Amino acid sequence: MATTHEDTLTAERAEPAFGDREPLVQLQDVKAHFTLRRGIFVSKAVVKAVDGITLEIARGETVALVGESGSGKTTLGRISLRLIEPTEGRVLFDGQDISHVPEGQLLRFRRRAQAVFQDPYASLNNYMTVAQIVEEPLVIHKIGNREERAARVREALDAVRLRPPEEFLSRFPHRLSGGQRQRVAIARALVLDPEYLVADEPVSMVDASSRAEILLVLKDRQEDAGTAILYITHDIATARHFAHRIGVMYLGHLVELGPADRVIDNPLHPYTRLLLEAVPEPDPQNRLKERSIIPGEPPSPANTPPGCPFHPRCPEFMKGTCEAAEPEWKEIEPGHFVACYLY
Amino acid sequence: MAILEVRDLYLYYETPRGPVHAVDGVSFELPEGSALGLVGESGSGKTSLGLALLRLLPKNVDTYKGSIRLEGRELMELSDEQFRREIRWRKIAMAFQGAMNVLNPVVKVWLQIAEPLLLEKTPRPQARARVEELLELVGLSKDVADRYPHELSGGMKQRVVLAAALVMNPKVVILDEPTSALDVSIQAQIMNLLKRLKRELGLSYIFITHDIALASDLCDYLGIAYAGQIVELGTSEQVLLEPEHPYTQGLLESIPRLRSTRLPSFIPGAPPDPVDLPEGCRFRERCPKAFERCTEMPPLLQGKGAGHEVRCWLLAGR
Amino acid sequence: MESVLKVILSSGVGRAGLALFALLTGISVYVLVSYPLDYGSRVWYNPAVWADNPAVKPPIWAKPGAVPHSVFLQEEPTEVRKASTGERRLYRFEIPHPYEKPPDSLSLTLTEAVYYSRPPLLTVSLTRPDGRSVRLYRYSPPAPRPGEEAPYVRHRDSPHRVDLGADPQVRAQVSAFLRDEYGLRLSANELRGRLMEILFGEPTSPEERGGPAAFRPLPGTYALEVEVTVFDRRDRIGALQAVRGGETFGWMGTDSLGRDLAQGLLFGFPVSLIIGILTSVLATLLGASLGIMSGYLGGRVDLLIQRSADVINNIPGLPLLIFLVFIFGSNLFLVIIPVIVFFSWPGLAIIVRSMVLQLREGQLVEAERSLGATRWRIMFRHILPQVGPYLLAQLIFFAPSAILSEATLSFLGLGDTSLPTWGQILEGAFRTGAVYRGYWWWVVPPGLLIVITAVAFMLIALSLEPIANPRLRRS
Amino acid sequence: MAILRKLLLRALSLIAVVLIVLVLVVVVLGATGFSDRILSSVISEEMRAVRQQLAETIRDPQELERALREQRRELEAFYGLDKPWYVRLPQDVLRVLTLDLGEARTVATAQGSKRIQDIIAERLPRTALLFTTALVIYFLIGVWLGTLLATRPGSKLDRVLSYFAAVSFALPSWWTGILLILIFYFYLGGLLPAGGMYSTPPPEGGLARFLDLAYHAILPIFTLVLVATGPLMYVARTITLNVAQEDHVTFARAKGIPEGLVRRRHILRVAAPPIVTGLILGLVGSIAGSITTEIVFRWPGMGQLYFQAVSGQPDESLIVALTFVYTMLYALARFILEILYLILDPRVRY
Repeated sequence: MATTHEDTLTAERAEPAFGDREPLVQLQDVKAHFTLRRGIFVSKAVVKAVDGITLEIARGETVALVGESGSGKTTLGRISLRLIEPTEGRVLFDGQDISHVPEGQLLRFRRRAQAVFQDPYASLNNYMTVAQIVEEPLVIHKIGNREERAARVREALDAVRLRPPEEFLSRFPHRLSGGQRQRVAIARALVLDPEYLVADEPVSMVDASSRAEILLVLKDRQEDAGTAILYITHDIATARHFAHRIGVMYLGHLVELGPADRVIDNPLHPYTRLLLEAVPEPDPQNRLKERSIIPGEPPSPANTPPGCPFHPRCPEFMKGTCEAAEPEWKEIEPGHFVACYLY
Repeated sequence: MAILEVRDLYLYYETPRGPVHAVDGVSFELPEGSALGLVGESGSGKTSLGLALLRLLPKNVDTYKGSIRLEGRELMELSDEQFRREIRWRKIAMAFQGAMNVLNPVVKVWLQIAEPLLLEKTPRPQARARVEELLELVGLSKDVADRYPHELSGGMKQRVVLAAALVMNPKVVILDEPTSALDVSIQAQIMNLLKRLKRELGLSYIFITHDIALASDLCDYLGIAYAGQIVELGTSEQVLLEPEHPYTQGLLESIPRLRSTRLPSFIPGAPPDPVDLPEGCRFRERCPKAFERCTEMPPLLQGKGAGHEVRCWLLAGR
Repeated sequence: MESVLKVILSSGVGRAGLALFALLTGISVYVLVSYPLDYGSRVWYNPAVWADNPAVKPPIWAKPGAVPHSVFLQEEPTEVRKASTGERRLYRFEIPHPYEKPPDSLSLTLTEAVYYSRPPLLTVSLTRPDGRSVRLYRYSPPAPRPGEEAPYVRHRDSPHRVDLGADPQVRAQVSAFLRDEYGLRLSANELRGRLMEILFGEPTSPEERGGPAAFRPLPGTYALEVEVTVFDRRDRIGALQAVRGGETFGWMGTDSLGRDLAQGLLFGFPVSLIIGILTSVLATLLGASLGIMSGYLGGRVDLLIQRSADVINNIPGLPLLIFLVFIFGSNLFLVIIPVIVFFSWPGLAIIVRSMVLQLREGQLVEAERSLGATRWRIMFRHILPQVGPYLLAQLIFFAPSAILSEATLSFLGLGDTSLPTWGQILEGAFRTGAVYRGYWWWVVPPGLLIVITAVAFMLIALSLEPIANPRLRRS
Repeated sequence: MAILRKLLLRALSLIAVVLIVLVLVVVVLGATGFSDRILSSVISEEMRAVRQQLAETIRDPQELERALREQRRELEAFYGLDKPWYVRLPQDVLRVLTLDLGEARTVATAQGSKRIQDIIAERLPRTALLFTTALVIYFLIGVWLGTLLATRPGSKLDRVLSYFAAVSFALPSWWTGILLILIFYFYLGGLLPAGGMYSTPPPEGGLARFLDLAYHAILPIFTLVLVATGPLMYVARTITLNVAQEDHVTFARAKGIPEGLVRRRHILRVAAPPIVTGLILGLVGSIAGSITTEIVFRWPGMGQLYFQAVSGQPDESLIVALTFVYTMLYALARFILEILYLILDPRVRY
């Protein structure tokens, strides 16, 4: 499993500095199980959306979570924001356990951690102007007077490249394009100067030609203000360019975690490899060959297989091993972990 | 030999705010057995183009004109009834976008696939056998035939839609975003299937998508659509490797590459309001290379040689 | 809310509804300003007020050329003559009667007589166009009671009314008149029901005298004269009023009690609107707040609200409505409206809950939660505006149902009898068999007004369809 | 199996509703003292008869009074008036549930039976006749018109019928009935009868009798249809219009399916379940309409009986029994429609 192509830029960016830094967000063996009631006479089904994940995010670091629908990446992001209370495990923010604090006492945390969601058509209140939307966090946290808030709103809009801000202040969301809306949502999240930001599929509903603009806004922010970002995406290619580390999720489990370039260039888990293979790139040669694919469809999280969750679809399946018990979490190269019996 | 030839196709919708130029003078040729990708982002009119080819016009149509020739036969001269009887599904079929809502929720899968066959008085057992054959062809088990759509996953529904498109052995299949609601792993499965069908059945495809990378996975030719018009047309090699139109260039540069460390870039601004299009070139407001002429006159699609056509004033000088 | 108005105005249905609604509101405001609030008990249900009106007569516009209903009022005598003991005061009513038929009735009403020694004496006679004069009636107010002190006040609160077309005294006098003037011998009993025909006509021809008497109309100006003999100059007569009963009455006709239907119908406007608006506002408030609570708070609150809603939603409304109003009485504000509200909220609560459930899982709520917004802020600043237009559409949709429910109860005789409503007018019509006798003016207008009022709301509600049913917006 | 469980649950919840309504009615009657007042007036009435009877046999006035007091106590015990209403409640509810509905005081069947069961057995078919005939007619017309309109939204016919729908919704059935009587009975010289079920005397012979019944049923049924068609039509139109915009309809058209089949299989078939839901929601209105229509046309069914029980001399047993029967009827009708819904929509069968 030696890397084939090395690249100076890659080496520089893969500097394993983040493991040593002080973690801002610590997820410790968190689980989120939901009970699904199917009917009065039927037993309850347990959906294991997140099933024992440990992850740390340092200040100024971007961690990408990639995986397909049902992998639990969104749930994990929500747990880290305490929008969902974990069933088991702890969530530490700046050293403080926030996993079971009542909602009323979370206000200080809410000010320091923010989120951007997938659907810019659903996450903005259509009955408010852009100015009102971006100002709202300041109002909720009682920051500044009217003029100060207006100034900060203008600043935030400028930072997300809605320029000139004056042109956007009094518009309603329905008069904006998807990319512009999403930048309003980011401005709303950034106006509080958060230390931690969860960006949940922030570009999947935005036109391809505008995606990079949004991701660059986030990247600038992370570099300038040292914001820690959890970037949740199904698009592994963007993860490479905008994250320092990538975690690959499958059915509520973290199956691989490592520096972005290492995960892309030296994928360890069979799932990661197949996922990378499935990503199309604009190349006229593509049409001449077939892709290697992951057979079948992912099982429902209400019905996870025993052992390694990927074993029923895995081309490297080893009978008697993979389905027997969950594989251990191993560090294969510095900072690069995998849960697989191949190693 | 072009199986499908489209010349100056127009489709305008009437809206309270004014006409929408959804398809605005589109021309292309589709050689037999090949795949043409029509790539466009929101508001480019790519979905309307698919509907225009099958004459599935909404009630608020304002203008619908142009020429569509299938195997040399002018389709625009056919009456609605003739078009329905002879062309739809028999010659041109379409696998629709958003397989979630495309299937009738209260009719069993097999009947939805077999419907056009049964209309031609094919005996039921024979139609049933054909459905099972098609289901296997698209990689589904036979017992899917007796299920209702809500019992299937998204990927399975997309396969059913594909099987339905093939039931009458059409010459041309229009694929309208056939994978946009699916995960990449399922998307890869479907793309492989499409390639196989093309090879084995000699199908011709028009592949409508917003994802230029995905289009390259299947298409021999690519047309890039912007605001109702095709701005660049050529072979996949020409368009992907030597893009001439600034929009195509920008679009390609905005795709993040897995195997390269170059950061993707972006095209500033947003597509124009389809009711209120700018004068001159429709892309000029977002174009980094726009000059005076672009505001004055709309550029025409001009050949650059070897079938590569570009709608840009930059090329006029050469 | 601006956009809601825009939606209403964008369709013909909506504009028609809004125009109708404005008209109804205008009329209601006029009625509320110009009618006493206790109109129902003081006027509508007080038979004395309507005593002079003809019963079940169509409106004047329905029968052109018919004898109209005319009221002649005199408070001061036309002429005063001194007499040895007191005065003779003459009240003269000129009654133009150019019609080829007699009036329906003729009545005289004395309001308030005050005397100091002996009761005054009233003598009533009719002078006809042919110069003949008929003595009709004599009357003295009741004498002083033992121990009563002067001045003696009579008929202040209960006026003395005499129906000159039916009074036995008049019959006797007319019988004498026919004998003296025409030599016709008709007993007082034979004159029963024919007095108007005789007083306002003349016998057909001299040849027929002796045979069964027939009379032909005598058009011209009649004069009804009342001579009041007082025995003390201080004696006073409040007012004398003569009424010639017509074949038609007012703009909307009368009912079997002689009530002016125009008044009752007018009073029905504000009552209907108030019922419609009050009920729908209450039902919407209840349904919306329970729905939002149920959806957003979840848990036991949700279970309780949804179970109750389900039960009430599964009850056939009208039988229970009849039952409850029957048991608890028919007070409009204390029983009828609350009961209608009680049956109206569940549907809304169920729908609002499902909308809120969807919104609660939506990204806006999630975003607001992560910003630290309180539940209160999320429910009212972010969820309410999104269900707001739908609530407004429902609010308008509830109103016609409420109006119809109240009308139905009234029609079944369970209406609030302190306020006249259109339903109650119809109830009276149906109970007295007006339908089978073709009294259309009593039956058609109240129903039509109910329908028009309900339609005004319905049209507005229909025009709000794109809001209430967002899937239509795609077209 | 899943479908059976769903139906069972639905049935259980409807039974619960019937029970709750029954208890509610009995509680309201008891707690307001209504029940006691009615019972004591019943006893007083019976006591008058008893007094006359006893007066003939017992001569001694003191003896008579004692015997009367004794009788009264017995009667009070018999009717349960010696106990407070909430003690009687479970018994009352149970009695009604076992369909022992008691006796009516003022109403009787043609044969003279005063048992409420017999009375309802006599009246129910008459109500059912009106109600179901009207239901079938307005369902057919409403759905037909509504789906027809959905094919041409915005047309002149569509606009005219939108207004008709609004008016139809706003028409009280009783006033509509009155208008029809005015027109067809009064102005058209008795073209159609003003009320009742049969002419007096009713014609002999099965067919003549049936025709006479049909002749009398025309106006009430027409009334119910007129009032209910508009709203249903509008609901059907809206739903069909929504379905017609769905992607699967375009898909069907793309397949070259002729328009008629697209309409039947891909629009109407899909619109059918929600239209049934609309019908369920309209059921309450239909029941209300049938009550007032019976009153207006003096149709001797359940609605008129209910009106008699409430107005004039109130009859507690009759009120309780009829409320109970109406609730049951409604629950039953609703249940039947819900079965229909389940049959029509494969999505909820699981």
